[in-house]
Amino acid sequence: MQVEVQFHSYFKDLTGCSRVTETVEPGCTLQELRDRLEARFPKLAAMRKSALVAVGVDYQPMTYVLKDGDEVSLFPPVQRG
Amino acid sequence: MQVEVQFHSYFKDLTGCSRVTETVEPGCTLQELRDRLEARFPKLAAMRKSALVAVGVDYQPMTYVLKDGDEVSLFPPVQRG
Amino acid sequence: MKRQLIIGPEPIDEARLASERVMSPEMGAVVCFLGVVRGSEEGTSIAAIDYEAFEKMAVHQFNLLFDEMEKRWPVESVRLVHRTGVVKVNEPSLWVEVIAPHRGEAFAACQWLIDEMKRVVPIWKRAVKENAEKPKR
Amino acid sequence: MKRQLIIGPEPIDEARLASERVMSPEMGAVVCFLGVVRGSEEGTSIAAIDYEAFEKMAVHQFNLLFDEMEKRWPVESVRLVHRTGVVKVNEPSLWVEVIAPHRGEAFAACQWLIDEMKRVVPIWKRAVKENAEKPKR
Repeated sequence: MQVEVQFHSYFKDLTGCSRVTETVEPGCTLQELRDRLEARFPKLAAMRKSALVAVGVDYQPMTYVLKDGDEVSLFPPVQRG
Repeated sequence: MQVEVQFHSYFKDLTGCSRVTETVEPGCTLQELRDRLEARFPKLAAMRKSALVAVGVDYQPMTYVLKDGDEVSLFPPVQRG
Repeated sequence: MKRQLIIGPEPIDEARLASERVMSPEMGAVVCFLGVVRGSEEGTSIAAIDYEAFEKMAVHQFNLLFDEMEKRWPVESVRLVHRTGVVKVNEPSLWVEVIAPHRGEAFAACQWLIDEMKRVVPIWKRAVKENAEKPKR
Repeated sequence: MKRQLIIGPEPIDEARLASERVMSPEMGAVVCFLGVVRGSEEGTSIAAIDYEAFEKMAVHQFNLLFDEMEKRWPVESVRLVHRTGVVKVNEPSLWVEVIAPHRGEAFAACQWLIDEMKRVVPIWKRAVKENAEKPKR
């Protein structure tokens, strides 16, 4: 099944793209997807602690099980100060 | 020597006037003046705990020694809420 | 710190006050407060509030508060308008604006100023009942 | 609770927003906050800030915050405008207004909303240097 992944803010600079489509197995969690993306875009791995992850318009924990057609977003912490 | 005394807000209703002139001895304190005013206007005595007292434009303690020409103001707590 | 203080009977003209705002490029936060006359006071419905100020002392006490505010927070500008006389329900009687570099200090300074004002600045309220004459002074 | 949310590139029109305010006679407090772009960011001087929003999620997250705000405080109305795109130094990028019966709850709700917004609403800042081109996306 396929999920869309969007990058926002300077994560687009880190990956060099704003959106990728990933093919994953049923049962795949956000954590597994993220591991794959970090292998593909090593600069993302350095941001692991601060990165925020959403599915659709909601934040989701790393244990979230992906569904076909999910839109995943990865982005840095939102504006501060 | 003479001091002016002004009443504000509903203290004017309690005393029935907005201003009186009192003749006091040198060395007279705010406390002594207040005792006199409360004897003259008994309804003021009931407000003793909450009343505020200023000389000119500044709050003063009851130990303040009055000077000739002082303008003393007595009034209820200011707006709340 | 810039200060502007108006105590008087004229209605508060928010649009004009906003248009007259001046702030330097180092300022990031503007906090405004409007205190509006509510339709009831201690459970009974009212038509207006009549504000009485001991004006000379009120000006002095506001300035003492501004002095203290300036010591406590890096406020660039404070402007305050307090109406006197009869202010109808739903109209503002108080407008306060505080400008500071960051929002934390702007909020803290603005709230502190209003709290202190209600403690020490000699302005009193008197409810005006519906269909009532203006109360005697 | 009335809600109005605008996320977009248009300049914030404070006067119009103020003129459109609606409040019932039971409300006594209006707190407004303006967040203004400062002339320096981490010590270096800047010309503007470029705001990027993940708009669909930002709208949803703002509405979750409004839901929570309504549970916590007796707020009658919240209105919030956040600019996107390039906002020059000294111009506001954020305008928030909270209306409640009393000032304590209006101040608390407004500050809470801004703090939470900066934590969860996906809008990012990017400094635009002086004499620089608009940054690439």
